[in-house]
Parts: sequence; structure tokens; C-alpha cells
Amino acid sequence: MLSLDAIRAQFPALTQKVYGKPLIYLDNAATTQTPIDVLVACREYKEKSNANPHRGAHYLGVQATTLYENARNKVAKFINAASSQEVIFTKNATEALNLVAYSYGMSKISQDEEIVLCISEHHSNLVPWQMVAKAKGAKLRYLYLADDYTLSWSEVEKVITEKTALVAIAQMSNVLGTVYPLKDVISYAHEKGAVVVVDGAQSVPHLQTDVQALDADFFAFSGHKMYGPMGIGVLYGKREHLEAMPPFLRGGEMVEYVEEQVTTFNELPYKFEAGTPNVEGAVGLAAAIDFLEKISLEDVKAYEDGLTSYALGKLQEVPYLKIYGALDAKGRGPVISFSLEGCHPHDVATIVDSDGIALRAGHHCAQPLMRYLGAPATSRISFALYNTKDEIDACVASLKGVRRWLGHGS
Amino acid sequence: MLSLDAIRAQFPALTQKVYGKPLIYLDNAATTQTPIDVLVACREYKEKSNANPHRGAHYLGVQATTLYENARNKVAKFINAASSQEVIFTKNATEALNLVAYSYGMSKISQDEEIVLCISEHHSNLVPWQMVAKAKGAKLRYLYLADDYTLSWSEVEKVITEKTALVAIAQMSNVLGTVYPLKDVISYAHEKGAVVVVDGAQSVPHLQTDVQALDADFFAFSGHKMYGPMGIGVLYGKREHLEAMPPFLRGGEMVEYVEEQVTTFNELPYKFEAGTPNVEGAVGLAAAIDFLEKISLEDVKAYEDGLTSYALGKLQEVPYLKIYGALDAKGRGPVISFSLEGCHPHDVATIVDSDGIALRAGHHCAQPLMRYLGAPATSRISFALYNTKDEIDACVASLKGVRRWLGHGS
Amino acid sequence: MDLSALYTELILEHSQKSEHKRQLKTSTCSERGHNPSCGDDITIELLVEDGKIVDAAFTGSGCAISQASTSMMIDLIKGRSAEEAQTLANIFLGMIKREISSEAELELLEEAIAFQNVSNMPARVKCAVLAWHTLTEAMKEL
Amino acid sequence: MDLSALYTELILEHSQKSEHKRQLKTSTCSERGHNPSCGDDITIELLVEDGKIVDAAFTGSGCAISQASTSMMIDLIKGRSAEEAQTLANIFLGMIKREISSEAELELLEEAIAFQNVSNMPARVKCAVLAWHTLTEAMKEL
Ligand SMILES: Cc1ncc(COP(=O)(O)O)c(C=O)c1O
Ligand SMILES: Cc1ncc(COP(=O)(O)O)c(C=O)c1O
Repeated sequence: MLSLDAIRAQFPALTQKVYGKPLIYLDNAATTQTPIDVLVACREYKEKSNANPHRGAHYLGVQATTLYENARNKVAKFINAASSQEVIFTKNATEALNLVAYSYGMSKISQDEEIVLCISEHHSNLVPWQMVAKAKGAKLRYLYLADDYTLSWSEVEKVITEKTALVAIAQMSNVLGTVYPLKDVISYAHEKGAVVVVDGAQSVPHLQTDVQALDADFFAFSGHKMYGPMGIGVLYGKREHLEAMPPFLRGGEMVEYVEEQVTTFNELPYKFEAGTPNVEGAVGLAAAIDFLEKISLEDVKAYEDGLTSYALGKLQEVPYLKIYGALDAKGRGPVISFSLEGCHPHDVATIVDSDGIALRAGHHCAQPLMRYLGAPATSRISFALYNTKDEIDACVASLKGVRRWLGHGS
Repeated sequence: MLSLDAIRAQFPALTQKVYGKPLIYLDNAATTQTPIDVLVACREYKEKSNANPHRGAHYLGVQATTLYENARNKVAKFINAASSQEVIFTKNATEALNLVAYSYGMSKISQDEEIVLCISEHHSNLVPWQMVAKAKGAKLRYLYLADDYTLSWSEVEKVITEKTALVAIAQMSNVLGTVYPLKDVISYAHEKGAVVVVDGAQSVPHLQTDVQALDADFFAFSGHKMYGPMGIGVLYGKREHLEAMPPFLRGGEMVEYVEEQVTTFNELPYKFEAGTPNVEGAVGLAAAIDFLEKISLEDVKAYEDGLTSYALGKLQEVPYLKIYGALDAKGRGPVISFSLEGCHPHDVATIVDSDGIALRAGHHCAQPLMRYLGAPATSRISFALYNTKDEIDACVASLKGVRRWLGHGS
Repeated sequence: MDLSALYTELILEHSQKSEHKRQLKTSTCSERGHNPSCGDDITIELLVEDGKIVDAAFTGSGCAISQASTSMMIDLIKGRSAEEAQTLANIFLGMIKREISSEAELELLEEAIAFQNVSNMPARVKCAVLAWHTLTEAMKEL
Repeated sequence: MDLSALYTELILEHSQKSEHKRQLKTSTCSERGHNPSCGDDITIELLVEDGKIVDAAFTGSGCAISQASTSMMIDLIKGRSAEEAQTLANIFLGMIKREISSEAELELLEEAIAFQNVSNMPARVKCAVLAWHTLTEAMKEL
């Protein structure tokens, strides 16, 4: 593994000061900072290869097409897809999940079938399914969590049944950090005849992804949460599903023959990519994958697990602090939500912000979970491979001062 | 106006050589090259302000939100929207047009109503309407063009009728260069009770846009065709329509309250922006607008009209060359399609490419128009504000050699 | 960023225990206001007689800023006419948007002038103005 | 880029007037192949008797590369067995993908070896291989 200093040196954003203090960025589950290699790859693309891909019989057009398709191949290998034709570029995980909801959900799910979600789903893997359920007369059911924030097998067996047409679930909760036992859930769902849509937005930067080993039917994630640019996301889908699905966005590139009244569609993956794609975004995502693979996801995980363990220990020493999630780094990712008694998370964020520390406060786009937890909002810290124990110490020290600032004594 | 040299100096991509020859980039209707100010703005955002907007109560979150909303305000002013709440960021023009088709089209258009398109529409403003027509039992009708590639008023009166629910039309054709008299068409369509969706992808970089003067109901365009980044586009919609429309993509940011079974939606424009937006794309688009406004669109138009006039004259001197489009720069933009007798456009593109000249060959995502013109494909050159008469001369010289390369004598 | 200019003793006092945080027995109008993204959620009740706000109170939860702002607002408007209350709301909102800076006008806000600093804190503006927007909505029912 | 290595006299001759551009009176199988994005659109007809391609022809339109490639392919496969034709198609496709470079194998392609350069031109690969993919599809019907 590279040294931490060497890694941090690759992130220009980490050297900045806010309010005259060194930035401590602990909002990585919202979006990560970007290494220089990604910035340079995007810039080089614009300066040396910029063109509309798939359209030009000229030099730059060929360059752009090659870079774009190389990025697709890199993603396919990174997540171990059987074929790069199963990799569709979208603008973010949200669009990827909507693609599945509109194209698969609206065409394959029927009245009285059931769609199963986990109660911890992010709105992006929840609101689209509300739409499908409502439009098709299907029923939305939830997997609820045990007191230790895990998903019990009895809950799985209770909720996923022969009636289940589709299960949509995140691999890692963006609030609790819980990593769900998806391999087992997916195999069980398949036994019951359901397809499974995995929201990998949180897990991809932290765990080795293998869509074939998971046997996921669909798998969605975003570039900007894994050191890549904004504006690029990925939907993986098994070929058999993608072939059978109608297109979603329609327009240039995704067609074969267009007549005045009818259109035939292009082959995979182009059938699902309408309009000019974000080539620079794809190129940046490929560079982010190179960056991650150079370090290796195994080392990333080991390092981040260390941070998580350390932080869980330290946070528990903070008076009046309650953690929402497992207290052990095993089976969870580097995302820790908590509350400080008597302190609204928004005030907590403002107070630690004044020390240069970026954490997040709110419902984290998981309102049903917040309601289930009985917390209108929480504070959340989340780590990337560039965070340090010193930063955790600084955050903990700052958190210890919060109650005083809010007039609760020390 | 800035000097041409000063303008060209701002585009790093224009200094490159291909096959050892200076690049002559004449494929601007597909995508434009990017000025340094845009590259720098995107980079600075990533290094100094990168965060997930609308979510953070921390310093960077505020920065990102401010930059993103400033970009929206800039776009609103640039197109003269009544309010920046009417400006929705999408990934490209295609997504913007699909948003209107899915949200407005699928909810407001009924059986036996008519959707009117122009025969020159780009697939992105055509295939979505085929979907709506088919799903809703509506009828798709076309405005055909006169022999001089213009839209006659009698055609407008014939095709747009009381039955018309929606007219979807580009302000400028990406094949013919024709600029349609949209102000009149829109006012006539409004009299008949139809709404009008304007595809501004080609016109925005060349003509001053004023959505209120046009009285367009919807107006879509892409950043990458106007010197901005890829992965960012815009949908303008009149507030009254947007308020009444259901959301399209669903997920984070676009919600108000999410319960397990039902959701209420955020106010405009957020209702239509699901998931993490492409902030760097929006920042780059804002920088592109600054770049254009520093020169002034009036000057851009005057300069580009000069190029178009010059090119039309020179191309007519090329033996066996036929232009598809008006031969006069008036009423058209800097996009010129043509064929060379006996030469397939793809071969034409390869041959001029070997001289470092990028032009485009194919159906230009307008197959119904190609069929209407009786040409399976054409060659196309299209100008940006950085092209020169010398480049046109070089292109014309190269074109003159094409027939020889293909064995047709000189 | 100067936290002590934000979390002043006055603001903390109001946020922690406000005499106005209660329910009215009878009210002329009430309005719920919320910032879904941060979870602030308050309901304001007014008892208006002959155009005068004779009683006012609030319930709900939220951050220190939104709670204190609501409490101070009620301090200020109780006993005033609905018109005066609207004028004060306009001044408060104008102060936060930095559109109003005249000392004379701002002084009319009395203790609520303590929120002037929030105009420099885009992330907290929504918290400070929630009550005042909600008041404006409530009074539309009169 | 060396145009003369692409638009050779041989390729131009085949592209401009091919004796194989015609319709068969009777055929065993026929297949349409197209590259929608560039407009190449050809139909290949085969007359196969006792496993042998006794006649073959094509119709349609496209660029010089696709037309010449189709014409040379028909030159090559006429009179051969379907198996031999398939082997030749595999060699051609392998040559373009740069997976096959053995001189001995490539020589079996005879004139069609002229397309070897196209393997350096990603924009034109589709044009060169269209006929050969179409042939493969056509022979699946046998
Ligand atoms: C007229 C017209 N409309 C729509 C589009 C689609 O734009 P985009 O591919 O950026 O979505 C284009 C360009 O490809 C165009 O020329
Ligand atoms: C678990 C989870 N799913 C989906 C998303 C949506 O990702 P994006 O906003 O990039 O579309 C997020 C992040 O916001 C997330 O944390």
C-alpha cells in the first residue's frame, strides 16, 4: 500500500484551509474528493481527444470513442461483469436505478406482485419503486432491521416470498454503515423467482465488487462517491434482462433505424444510452478505478476498517453521544451516524464546521429509516482512504465541545 | 470583438496536430471544443469547492451549493427565463427532451390528440414523441419542408390544428442549418391550444436565446455544444407547466417528505433534479456562458454568418458537390450538409481526415429527414466562433481531391 | 467563523426553554412550517382579536437557531397588530437577505436582531427564517 | 494516415463496378446486413448445392470499403464449400481484429488481404467486416 502521505498528496482539495483551519473532510459518503490523476485524465481528454463519440469518422471522433469504450471495459472488469455490453453509463446512481424502475419495473411488474425494499434504502432506491408500485398496482413491502441494525434471516424469509417480483436493496447503508449479506439474500430471492436490484453507491468505493459472485440482476453506482467525477454513474444489468427490456431515454445513439412512425433500437449497451454521453466523466471514472486498483481494494478496506474501529471506540467516549449502527467494524463500512443528546444535528454540524471539520447532518436521504430509528435527523461522519486517525481525534475533540457551545454545560 | 487569434489561443485543443497536420475541426454541431476558462473553472471547483450540494451544513457544502445555484441563475439570465426556478439541469438535451416527453407527454396527451414534429427533427426530439404517441394513442404528424429547405407557412397552417396537443421542433436543423420561424410557429400553435417544445441544441451557441420573447413552453439544450463540458444540459419550462407536471427521475433531492408508501415532492426546480447533480458540469457551463457573453452573441453571429457565406460560395465551386440547405447565409446557421457525386460520405470523411480535417458523415441522427431528402447519408461541416476562412479553404481544397482518391478521375 | 456570534446566550436561552412553546387553548389561525432537508418542523398558533395578536405560541422541533428564532418572534409580535407583525417579519427577512441595513429599522426587531449574523451563513439561513415565513403564511388566513 | 494503402486500385475497382452486384434468380439463403450509423446496407444471396456455394451475389449500397469488401469476398467464396467459406470469414475477421497475422493464413484471403490496413482504422473496421459477418449469418440458415 502507498503511504498515507503519498495518497493525501494526490488530493489537492485536502490541502485547503477553511476558516483558516486545515480541512478535515468527513463527508465522503456524500461525495469524495478527487485525485490528481482523475483531474488530469479529464483535462487531457478535453485538450487532446474531445469529440462526440460513435459519430465521427475523423481522428478525434475515433479517439473519443476509444477512450469511452475503454472506460466501459475498465468498469466491466472492475465489477467483474461478464461482458462490457452489460455496463451502461448513466449520470449517477439515481438515474441508473430509475432506468431499472422505468424500463424493467414498469414493463415486468404486475398487479398484486410485491416489491421488497429494505427500510434503510436511500430515497434513490425507494421513491422510484413507490412509483412502480403505484402505477402497476403492486405492493411495496419492507425488510425491517433488528435492534443491532442488521437484517435478520427470519426477516428475509418472512418478507421475501413467492409473491415477490423484485427486491431492491443497498449493499451498504449510507446511514448505518451496515453491509447486508447480499449474496444470501440474492440467492434466496432468486429461489423465490424475484430479481434483485443492488444499490452499490456506498459499497463500491470500500469493498471489492463482483456482480457475478453476488449474482445481482442489476447493480448501480456513482462515480463521484469513488473518487471519480460528478455526472457519471453506472448501471450493470444481466444481459438477459437488458435484452428483454424496452429502452428508457430515447434519442441519438440508442437507435438502429428511425422511420417517421417507428424505430428499431441499437444493440446493448447503446440501446440504453441516449444522446451525447459524458465522455470526460467516463474517462475520469476509468482513472479513478486505476487509482483504486493501484492501491488495491483489499488494502483500502483494511485501512478503512482500522479507521472505523478507531472512530467507533473514540466516539463512544464522547458523553451523551449515541451511535446508530453496529459498534464493531465487522460487517459494516466506514459510515457512522450518531446523535448528541440535546443537540440538533444541524447545530452539531455548524459547530464542528467552525473547526474546519465537514460532517453531514440531516436525514441522509433516508427518511423512512429515520422515522424507523425515531430520529428526525442524525449527524454522520464517513471516511475515505485518505482520512487519518488524527482527523478522527480532531473531530472527536470538536464534538466534545458541542454541548458547551449549545449551553448544556460541558 | 476579441481578435480571432486571441480567441483561438483560448482553445488548447485547436493547437493539436493529427497525422502531423494542424487540426481543422469542422464538426462543431456534434460537439464544440472547450476554452481554457471552462477547463479552469471545472478544475478549480474540484480543488476548492467540491462537495455534494444542498446536503452539507459545512463550508464546502455551502460553496458547492452556491456555485451550483449561481450557475442556474446565469443560465436563467442567458436564456432570459422569468425565474431560475424554471431552469432544470439535466445531463444533455436528450434527457431534457425525454423529461418533457415522460412527464408532460405521458400525463397530458390523450388519445387521438396530435403531436406535430418537423421532418428535420433530431432523433432526440423525435423518438421520445413516438413513444408518447404510441403509449397514449396519439397521432404523430410531420411538418414537411419546401424545396428550398424552409418551412412554408401553408404547411404550418395545414399541419398544426385544433387537434394538435404539442409541437416539438428544433430552432435550428442540425443537418440543413435552417433556422425555423419559431416565434410565429409558437404563437400560431398557442392559438390552436398546443404547447411547443423547442430543441435549442443547435441554436443556443449561435443565436441570442430569449425564451420569453419566443414564448416557448419548453426549451432544451446541451452544454457540450456551446463550449461547455459534456454531461450537463438544460431544460427550461414555463413555471405553470412545470408546477403541474409529475416528477420524472426520482430519488435524493427531489423529495419533500418520504414515507414508506408515499412521497411528497420538493419545489421547483429541485422536483426535477434527482440524485447528486453534476456540479462541475454546471460550473463549466456557467463559465462557457461567461465566455460567450464576453464576446457577445451578436458578434459571434456576425462572424459565423461570414464564415457560412464564404463556405457556401466556395463549396459551390467544387465539382459534383450538392448542398442540402439554403445557399444563402440568411435564415440559416453555420451547419452545411452536402454530397459529392459518386462518393460515399464515409469515404469523404476518411479522405479529408487524412488532411487533418474533422467533418462528419452519416445520417446525423435525423434518419427521417435523410429519407425525405433521398440521401442515405451526407457529409457535414459546421462552424464555431474559432473557425477561419483559411480552414474553409483547406477543407474545400481537400474536398476537391476526394473524387480522385476514389478513382473518379479529377 | 465566529460561533459565539451565532450561539449567543440569548439565542441559547430561547432555544432551550421558551415560555412560548406550548399549545393555545383557542386560536384564530395556525400554520405548520418545515425545512424537510434539515428536519425543522414547527407549528405556529395565533389568537387574533380585533386585528390584534393577543396570544401566540409554537410547538415542534428543530435546531437551536430555528427554535430561538421562533421564540423571539413570538416575544416580539405578541400584543401587536397583524399589520405590525407583518412589517416586522418583512424587516427580519430583509435583514437576513441583507436587503435591509438601516439601524433604525433593524432596531424594531429588538432581541431578534441577534440573528443578523446568520445572513453570513447560507447553511443556516433557512433555520432562521422558517418561523417568519410561517407567520406570514398563517396571517394570510386572517 | 496513408490513403493510398486504403483506397488501392484493386479496392476502387471492386467498389465501383462489381460483377457480383446483381440478384440471383434462385438462392438457397440470403441475409441483409447493415451499419445503421453510416448507412452501409447490403444483402447477400447464396446458391448452395451439395454444401458448395455454386453462386453468390449482393445488392445494396454503402461506402467504397464495404462495397469492395463484399465484392472481393464473393470472388473468394464462389465455388468453395460452406465450411471453407466460413474458415475464410474467420480468417478475415481475425485479420481485422489483429488476432491473426500468420502470412500463410492471410494468403488464403487472396485479394481480400488488401483490407489488412483497415485494422489500423477503427472508424472503418465496421465497413470492412460487414459482408463477412453477413455471410456468417446467411450460412447459419443452411
Ligand atoms: C438538433 C439537436 N437536437 C438534439 C441533440 C441532442 O443533444 P445531446 O446529444 O447533447 O443530448 C443534438 C445533438 O446531437 C442536435 O443537433
Ligand atoms: C446508498 C445510496 N444510494 C444511492 C445514492 C444516490 O447516488 P447519486 O446521488 O450519486 O445518484 C446515494 C448517495 O447519495 C447513496 O448513499
